Amino acid sequence: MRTVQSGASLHDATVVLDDRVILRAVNLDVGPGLTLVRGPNGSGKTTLLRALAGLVPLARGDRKGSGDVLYIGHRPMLLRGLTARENLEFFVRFRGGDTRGIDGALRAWGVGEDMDRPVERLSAGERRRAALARVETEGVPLLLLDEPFADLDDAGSRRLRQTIARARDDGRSVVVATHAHPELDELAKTRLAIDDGVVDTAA
Amino acid sequence: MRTVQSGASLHDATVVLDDRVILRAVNLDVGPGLTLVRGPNGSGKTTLLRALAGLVPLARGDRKGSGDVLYIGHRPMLLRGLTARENLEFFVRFRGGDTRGIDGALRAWGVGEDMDRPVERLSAGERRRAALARVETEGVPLLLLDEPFADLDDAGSRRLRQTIARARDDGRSVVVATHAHPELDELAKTRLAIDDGVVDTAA
Amino acid sequence: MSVPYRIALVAGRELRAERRQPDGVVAAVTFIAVLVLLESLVVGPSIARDTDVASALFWLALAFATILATMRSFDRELEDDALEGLVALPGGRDALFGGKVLSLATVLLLVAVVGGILSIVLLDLRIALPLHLLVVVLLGVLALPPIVVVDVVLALRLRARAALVPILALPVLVPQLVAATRGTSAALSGDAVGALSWAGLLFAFAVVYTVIGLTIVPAAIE
Amino acid sequence: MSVPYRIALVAGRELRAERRQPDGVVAAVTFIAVLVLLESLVVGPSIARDTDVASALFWLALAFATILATMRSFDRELEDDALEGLVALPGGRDALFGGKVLSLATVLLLVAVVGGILSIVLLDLRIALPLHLLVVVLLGVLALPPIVVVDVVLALRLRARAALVPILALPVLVPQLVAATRGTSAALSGDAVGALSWAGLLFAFAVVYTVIGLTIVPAAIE
Amino acid sequence: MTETTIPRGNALPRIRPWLGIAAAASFVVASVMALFWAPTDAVQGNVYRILYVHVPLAWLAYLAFVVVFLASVGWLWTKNPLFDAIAVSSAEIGVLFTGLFLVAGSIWAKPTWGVWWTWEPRLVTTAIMFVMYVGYLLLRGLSTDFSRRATRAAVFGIIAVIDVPIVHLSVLWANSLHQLPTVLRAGGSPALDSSMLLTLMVSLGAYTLIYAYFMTSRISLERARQERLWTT
Ligand code: HEM
Ligand SMILES: Nc1ncnc2c1ncn2[C@@H]1O[C@H](COP(=O)(O)OP(=O)(O)OP(=O)(O)O)[C@@H](O)[C@H]1O
Ligand SMILES: Nc1ncnc2c1ncn2[C@@H]1O[C@H](COP(=O)(O)OP(=O)(O)OP(=O)(O)O)[C@@H](O)[C@H]1O
Ligand SMILES: [Mg+2]
Ligand SMILES: [Mg+2]
Repeated sequence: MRTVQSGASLHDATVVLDDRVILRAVNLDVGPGLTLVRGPNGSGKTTLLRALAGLVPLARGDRKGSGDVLYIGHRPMLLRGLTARENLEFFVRFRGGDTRGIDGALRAWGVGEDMDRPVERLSAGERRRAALARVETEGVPLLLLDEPFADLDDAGSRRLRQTIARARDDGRSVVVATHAHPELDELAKTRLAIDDGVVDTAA
Repeated sequence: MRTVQSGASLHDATVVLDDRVILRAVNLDVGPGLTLVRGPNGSGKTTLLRALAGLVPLARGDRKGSGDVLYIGHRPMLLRGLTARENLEFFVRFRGGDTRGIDGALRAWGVGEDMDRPVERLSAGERRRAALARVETEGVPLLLLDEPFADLDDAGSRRLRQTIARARDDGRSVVVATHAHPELDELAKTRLAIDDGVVDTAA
Repeated sequence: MSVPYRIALVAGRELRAERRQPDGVVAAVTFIAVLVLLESLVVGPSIARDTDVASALFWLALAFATILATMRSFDRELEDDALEGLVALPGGRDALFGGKVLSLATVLLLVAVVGGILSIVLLDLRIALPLHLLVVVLLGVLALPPIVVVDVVLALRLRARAALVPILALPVLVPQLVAATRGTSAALSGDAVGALSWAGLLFAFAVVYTVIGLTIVPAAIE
Repeated sequence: MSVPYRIALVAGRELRAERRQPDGVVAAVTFIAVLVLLESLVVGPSIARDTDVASALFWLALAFATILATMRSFDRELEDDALEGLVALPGGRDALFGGKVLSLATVLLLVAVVGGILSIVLLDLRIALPLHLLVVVLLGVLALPPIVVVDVVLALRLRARAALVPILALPVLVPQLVAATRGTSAALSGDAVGALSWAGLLFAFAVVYTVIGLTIVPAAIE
Repeated sequence: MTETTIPRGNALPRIRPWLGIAAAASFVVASVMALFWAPTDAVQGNVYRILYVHVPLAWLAYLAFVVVFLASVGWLWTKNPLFDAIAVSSAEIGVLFTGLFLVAGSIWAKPTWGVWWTWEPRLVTTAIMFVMYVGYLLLRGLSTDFSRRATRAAVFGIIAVIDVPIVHLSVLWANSLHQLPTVLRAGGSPALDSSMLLTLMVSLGAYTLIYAYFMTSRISLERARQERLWTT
């Protein structure tokens, strides 16, 4: 059962928000490798990732998978008031990991000088970089990244592509929802097209 | 004095935040046409746009320009609790404009069905689209757009490029800071490269 | 567009958001209700019914409600940088203070009426001069928001802003609270001259702080 | 990693952010200080010094401080979706309630100590049973946060959440507030049996609501 | 205007030592007069001598806060950093003096009124004034960059000054324990023995010099800090 160990799956998953159906009977099995989610604005990409992470209640159907997920959404999910380093330390400790790699990861992501400033005083891209450094500090088998290229400059985008490729090569499951970077398609094992809550696995 | 009427300029502008120098002695004159701001994360693009909008106090130097600015930052700047339509109505009324175009603009930007839902319940891209509809509803001579392509799908990006091109052709001054869309360079009259707070006009 | 029109627009926007998420109003009313309930439950109705004690508690609760409502109003503005969108408008800076004060005064008037009726009913208070009471409450409600809005703007985006606002605002509010309490107490107990002279003082406070706010806040926002 | 360790981590994260932005603590302390100042200024020190009145005001201020601090703590979590980042962690859901209650109780204890000392000094209160007083205050402080955290979590995704929380929380808190006030008053005036029996009631409240919270909250978050 | 009397630039370091010497000398003279030369009070005995510390410090605290107000207006008007330097300096000294005269008054209160503290309008308003300017300094300390800090502080400096006349007039409210105006009376001459009055005036002069000396020192410190900021 390698797939379930490092992945997650949805069966007939239906999500309703505000009495509107946002995801319709989605059947999906996410395994090792890169799964790319494409779809227009408002089609349900974010909702799909949140469903995979177990963050949104399903009106019908169910979700399987270990709890070991790293989900980074549209927003960086770092607590304001804490520095970038403190935020990452919290996450690593919570997973029972080793905090020694944090400095290196933040420096590699280009926020070495800024890691001891409160995250609300970083620029949008710096904050995104600090959040993405979590991919390296928390060695989690399932990564869910929602529009992770937003606000990144070219160097940051390059680094993120490499990180995604490396995670894929390491046998981790990576799900990325993004409008950008068509060249990612080549790396992807699965490409999902989502439209109005309906997931098309054949894309 | 066409330039000043539909533009803004900075002279020797220096911005200090947290006792760190973020912009260094910037001299810049923004006139009609497209001005493109490029630079790595944390280089000061957002701060430059905010300085042009008069939103950040200058430690040295000064800013000239009419107050007639439309600035849309990294975040959509719509008040939560209100619907997209109500937000846009407020802005238009505040400028003494005509609110009849709002429905059409929102529909053209693809948020016709969602315009009567509170903005915090829209998807990231839908919110961005609602904010960008302001470019059409408020006929302002100076547009400052900070990473406006973030979260937009291909159709949205295309529409935004068209909107920028049209604004430029109408003789409006458009300043765009973005990492994306290298093809915008062709439309640009001026390309600014900014690094560590130093603006290079010769780029 | 004239400044008053813009102020009205800002106030309207605020009130609409407040109607959707009635943070300030309901919190304040509940607070007053529980205060009154607890007071009479614990200290016995005889002390709680004392006009001095009742009016002091009422105004204290209202002052705290003002601070709360103002802070929440600006919290909402900070989400998604909505405040910046408003300030970037031509004339936005000038309309901000007036709009916030106007909308807050409206909300507070509502809170004061509901809270006042609650206090009167629950504590079974006798009102000697209802009209004077109304004047005092109205002027007291107008005198509170200006200073609080100024202080919230001053503390905006600072690290300890929620801590700073009460520290800055409450000492400045004390004279007004004393005036409002004394005026209310006078109106309750039938001292017409006292009620009106305290009301006059409240009016002076309202005017002075509103003028200061209108002059200074536009410079303080950036 | 064990659940208690994770709860401690969540509490530590919270306390660190609170230390940077000491919203709850300072606001609550100022509130109590001004309350005491104003009370004695307006109603005269003799009434304000009444042990019943003094302890009622103290616990009211503390209850309000709890609600404020809890709401601000979750407000901070909602910015940039930090709460979602925490809940998405394995075991995050289970640690949330405990961590929040623990950090809030710590903060409130600080507030209670500072506010208590302030009240005692400023009002020149005489304490008949200092040890009993300490026990009552400690248990009172432990009894307040669980129910407030549960209410804030229940109201989290709802539209009128800021309005809902006081409505949900305050009525539930009234029995605890009465118990805390009576207990404090008893300790101040030398009624040892009264103080201890009220303290026992507070302990029961604390245990019951903590158990409810630990069971219910993980399911209520999603 | 107070601020124009503050010398700028290079004049400051040259005057400061002399100011320090004058302040120290006059403080010695005033202390000797207050402790030995001034007559013992008929009612209170020797404790009354606290007056020569309490009253001048109170008045100089008033002055300090009025200077904060004027400098705040100056900053908002001209955005000249000198005004901000004046404002911080005066506020810090004002808070110090307020703290001192509060303590002195409290020490005086114990033998005369039998308590350290009572709930009485002047005492309460003084405490409030103290808290307000501590808040002013907190606001400064928490602001992160120079011009925002200066502007925010200036706004509050303008608002807070309203408490000075309130403290001064507070004794006129009902049932005040505290001394009614004895020196600064509206119309009429001071109701004080002439040698006592002279001692008070000398003390006042001494504390004024101390205030001026503290001001010049603190301002030049602040200017140096500003310059370091500008050159980076
Ligand atoms: C902590 C306690 C006290 C505080 C906070 C306090 C505060 C003040 C203040 C603010 C002033 C300046 C008044 C003005 O000119 O506006 C003042 C003046 C004065 N105080 Fe006190 N005071 C305290 C205790 C006392 C005591 C115990 C006495 C003597 C019994 C006293 C006697 C005086 C006198 C004689 C003046 C000069 C009054 C005048 O000529 O205007 N004070 N005090
Ligand atoms: N509120 C603030 N307080 C202190 N420093 C800040 C603040 N906002 C930004 N900075 C710092 O100022 C610098 C420039 O930030 P700015 O947001 O202008 O960069 P940017 O070019 O827009 O970056 P990005 O591409 O990431 O959006 C960064 O080093 C950042 O850390
Ligand atoms: N909290 C919410 N309450 C109600 N409806 C919501 C909520 N969040 C999103 N929606 C709606 O659900 C639909 C899907 O939203 P979702 O955020 O999943 O889209 P998306 O594909 O991620 O879009 P984008 O490309 O803009 O990020 C949209 O129509 C949106 O309006
Ligand atoms: Mg999305
Ligand atoms: Mg930026």
